[in-house]
Amino acid sequence: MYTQKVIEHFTTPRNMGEMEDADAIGKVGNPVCGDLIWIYIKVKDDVITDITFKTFGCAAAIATSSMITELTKGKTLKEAYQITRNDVAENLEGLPPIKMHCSNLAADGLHKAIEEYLEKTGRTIDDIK
Amino acid sequence: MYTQKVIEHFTTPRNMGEMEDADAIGKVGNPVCGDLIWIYIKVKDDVITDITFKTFGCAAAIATSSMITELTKGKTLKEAYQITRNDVAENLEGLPPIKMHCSNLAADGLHKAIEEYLEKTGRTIDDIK
Amino acid sequence: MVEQVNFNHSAGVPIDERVLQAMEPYFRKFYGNPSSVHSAGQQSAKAIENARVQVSQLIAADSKDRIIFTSGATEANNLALQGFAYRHRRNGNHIIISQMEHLSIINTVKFLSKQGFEYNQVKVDQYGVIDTQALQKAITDQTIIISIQHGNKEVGTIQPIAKISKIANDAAIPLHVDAVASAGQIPIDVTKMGISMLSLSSNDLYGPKGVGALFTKRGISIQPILLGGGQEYGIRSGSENVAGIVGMGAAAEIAQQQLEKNATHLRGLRDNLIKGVLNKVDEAYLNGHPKNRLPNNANIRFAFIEGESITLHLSLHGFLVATSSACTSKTLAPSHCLLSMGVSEAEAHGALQLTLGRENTLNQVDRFIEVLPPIITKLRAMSPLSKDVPYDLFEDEEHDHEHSHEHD
Amino acid sequence: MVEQVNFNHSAGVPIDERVLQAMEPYFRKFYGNPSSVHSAGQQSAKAIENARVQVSQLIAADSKDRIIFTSGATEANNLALQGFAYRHRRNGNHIIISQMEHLSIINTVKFLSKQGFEYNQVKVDQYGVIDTQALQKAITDQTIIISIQHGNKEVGTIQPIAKISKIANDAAIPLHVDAVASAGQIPIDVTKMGISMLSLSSNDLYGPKGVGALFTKRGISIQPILLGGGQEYGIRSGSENVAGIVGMGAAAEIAQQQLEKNATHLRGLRDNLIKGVLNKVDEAYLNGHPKNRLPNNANIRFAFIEGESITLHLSLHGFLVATSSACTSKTLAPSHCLLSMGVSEAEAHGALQLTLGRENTLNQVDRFIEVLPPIITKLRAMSPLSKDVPYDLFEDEEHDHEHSHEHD
Ligand SMILES: Cc1ncc(COP(=O)(O)O)c(C=O)c1O
Ligand SMILES: Cc1ncc(COP(=O)(O)O)c(C=O)c1O
Repeated sequence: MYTQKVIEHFTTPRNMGEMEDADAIGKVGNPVCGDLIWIYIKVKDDVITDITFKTFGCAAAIATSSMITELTKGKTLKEAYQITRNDVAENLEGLPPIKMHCSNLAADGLHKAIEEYLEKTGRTIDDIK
Repeated sequence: MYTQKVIEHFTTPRNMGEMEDADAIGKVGNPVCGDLIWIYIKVKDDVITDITFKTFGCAAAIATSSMITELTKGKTLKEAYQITRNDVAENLEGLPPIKMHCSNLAADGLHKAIEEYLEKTGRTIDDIK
Repeated sequence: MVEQVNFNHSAGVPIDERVLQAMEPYFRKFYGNPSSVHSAGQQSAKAIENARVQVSQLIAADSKDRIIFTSGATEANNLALQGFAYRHRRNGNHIIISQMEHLSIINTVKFLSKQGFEYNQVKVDQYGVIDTQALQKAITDQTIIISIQHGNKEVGTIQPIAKISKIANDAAIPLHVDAVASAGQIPIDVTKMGISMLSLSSNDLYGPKGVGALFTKRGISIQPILLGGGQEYGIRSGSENVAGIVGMGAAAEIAQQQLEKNATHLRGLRDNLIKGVLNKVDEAYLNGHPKNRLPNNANIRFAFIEGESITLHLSLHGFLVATSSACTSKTLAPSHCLLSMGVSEAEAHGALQLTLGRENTLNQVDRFIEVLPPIITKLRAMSPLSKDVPYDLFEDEEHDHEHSHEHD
Repeated sequence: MVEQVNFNHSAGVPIDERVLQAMEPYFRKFYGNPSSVHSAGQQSAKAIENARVQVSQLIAADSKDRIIFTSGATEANNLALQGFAYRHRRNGNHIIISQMEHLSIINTVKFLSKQGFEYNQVKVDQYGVIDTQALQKAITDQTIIISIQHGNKEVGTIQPIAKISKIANDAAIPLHVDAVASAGQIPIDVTKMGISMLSLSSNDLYGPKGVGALFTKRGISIQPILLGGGQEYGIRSGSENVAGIVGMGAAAEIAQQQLEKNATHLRGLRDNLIKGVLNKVDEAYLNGHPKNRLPNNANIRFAFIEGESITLHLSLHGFLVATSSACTSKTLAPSHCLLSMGVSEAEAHGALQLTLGRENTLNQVDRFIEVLPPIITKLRAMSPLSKDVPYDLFEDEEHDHEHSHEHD
């Protein structure tokens, strides 16, 4: 049911782990629903220089977390904020329909991390858009 | 479903055919119900000297007709009147449960022929019992 | 031993070897539950979807329509009628069927009539063809569904579905068609024919027994009969009979591919059989429509004799055939189809139902035509009935046969 | 490729080769309709009666009782409850089941509750064992039937049927038992156990899918769901799935003969499996009853991680297992059994459901115990949850995950 790409990101996830000195953390999901994604970002000059994740969830949740970190690293906040759910799913060469909500969650986590970072620096997303 | 004995009487029925000079005919059944049995008897000194049948009906109806003629020939009217449905079925080594009514019919035909004969001679079955 | 020849395909069809081969991996290897995420389960799920496509193609269904797999045609018919009636009760309580329907339709509407529904059984003519005017008249503002069979397995008559569907569609009433006997025999196009629901049986397509399907057109909603895990679009719960469904799919595909070839072969046999028997035997009559009949069906009535005794003689010559005689049925009741067509109860007893299959040959038909006439002659010699002593002599007589049975 | 090891027998069981061999003649040769008079039909009829005997022996039924063959366990459960409820409506409208029942029971009583019936779902303890006092209290003068499962396929718990049956019998209420998961695993004696109806599934006995049976004790009358030709004592119409029924019979006979041997083998594997995993993995908990559990079932819950990701890793090592995680179900709803046992929704996501089969070996279990711990470690390293960040931190949070889904 999963593409080869999903399996690969699931078994050898990129950028996995806590980031001790993160500039912001985007926490989304709820274990009650079976998915919890934490996205840690490190930002310099509005560029995401480092990004990691920790995820409780199914294979799709883990693979989308891994993929979003890969898509994001080195991007400006603005660019990163434009990454959509579809970008994640497409780069994984598709997700089963019933798992599409998992790709939402990873993108939401990234967006939340960015918002949190902006808030810390007294801005909103419109300031950099 | 039928015993070898039933098949044998069905394929080579004994005493089959009309009897032109019958002393009495017992007609039972109804084509609407799928069975019609005519039993012809010839009687001398209250002994059934000859008996034949004609039957419209299923294999069981034909085999029981044949069997009852065999059981009856040479018997006195009294003896013949005592032949039961069970005698017919037993001598055929059994009938499928759903076909038991067919053995009723052949015995009924014989009894009716005897009654008819007695009536012609002004008696009832009690007179010879 | 004599060669066994099956002219009784209405009582069961041998499975096609190719179908059995298609099924085998699903017994041994891919036995996983289609709902599970594992490869074995996924393989089962794929196989079921493939079978859905194969079945839809046989009846030219659209990919938006549904094929709901069931345990057989009886369940498909029950699901169609109970499922539709309960779901649409608010719109009316009246159901129309015909006199020719299978018991799985008739007894289902009888059952529904105890739950507040009403039904009409539209009458048929001497060939078993529905009286479309009577159908038209039977429609009320309470009518929610019309169910008419396509072909009749017993007497072979094919109904004018196009006409019937026009009447139904003009009245905006969905039409359910029981195509158990016709599918694979004659072309079916649910879209062109304007059919909303259609029942199929796997075994009649040379697939395994215990599988059937209900087609429902997009937009037709029905209520489930069997509740549970929500399989089959939530309309038919129960772990899927994967091997069986795969078998039905494979059978449908073969049936579709070979439809013209098989129909031509069967029509040839059937016409030879009918002509041969009617030529050689007096007082023999074809039941059902002379032209609009299923390619594999010949139903012939022999006056003055009873069907079971004919079939038993035939079986001793290796021919397996059925009779419409009540004597072979569990209830000892005569065929309701023949009675509806105006055949008397007495005459109905003498009807042979010959249903041919792909594997039958002209040689077998020729041999049958040789073997049958002496059997008829022998049984007629045994029968008290004849042209001079016809059935109707007895019409008013007391049924003492039944009496003696009761006193037993 | 790695050896494929099936520890997921709850999602489908491979058919026993001997069963398949017993079935084969009924596909190819004896495909006749059991109601027909011909030898092929008669052979089918005999084979079905033989299967009835084989199935009755597995559950020690009396020859006066009935075994009604159905299309599976779901149909058997539906027939038991719908059939009994409708037939005995005059006596009351109340049905008692438990929280642990399969969806084919729960959804059937929910359906019946829309037709004027009412039901209670008796609660269970932390091991999934029915609260018999609550059962006793649930009985009203309207209660017409009690339906409790014997064994639970998901968590393995076996119910105290003797106690339950005493309560039912004292109140003169018939007891239906869903024995789908327990039959062939542990002994069943319907007579001694005081059971009035009992559901069985063929596949769970290593027979074909698409077949099941409902046992009804002499004197228990139910109404048919599927109407038609009157097969199966008039209670379940439809041409018989002869090969399937023969297969179920053969499977029942083998299951009965090998019951003790298989159960001992499976208990050995199961106990090794449970002990091995619980020894090697921290924060792992057995779901279901520690002692009164099905010989083939181990259900283990791993804290802080989600089940589907465990099963996927395992499958890459060749092990097929299931999870109670909602993420693998069609509805994305968590297991109602675990919730009833007091496991939280969050914890339920981490449950593995390991169901063993006859063909599994100790070697496979040993390998599993080697393979699993590193997977758990790896996934826990990935999870934001831990002893320091437990589930309940999140209990009150807004479910923004679902929100974002809705706005999509
Ligand atoms: C027209 C028709 N519909 C439905 C059925 C019921 O099929 P089954 O007994 O396989 O469920 C039959 C059986 O012969 C039939 O002829
Ligand atoms: C206890 C129980 N009853 C009934 C069923 C329904 O069985 P089926 O889906 O084969 O109809 C299941 C299925 O797993 C079950 O576990």
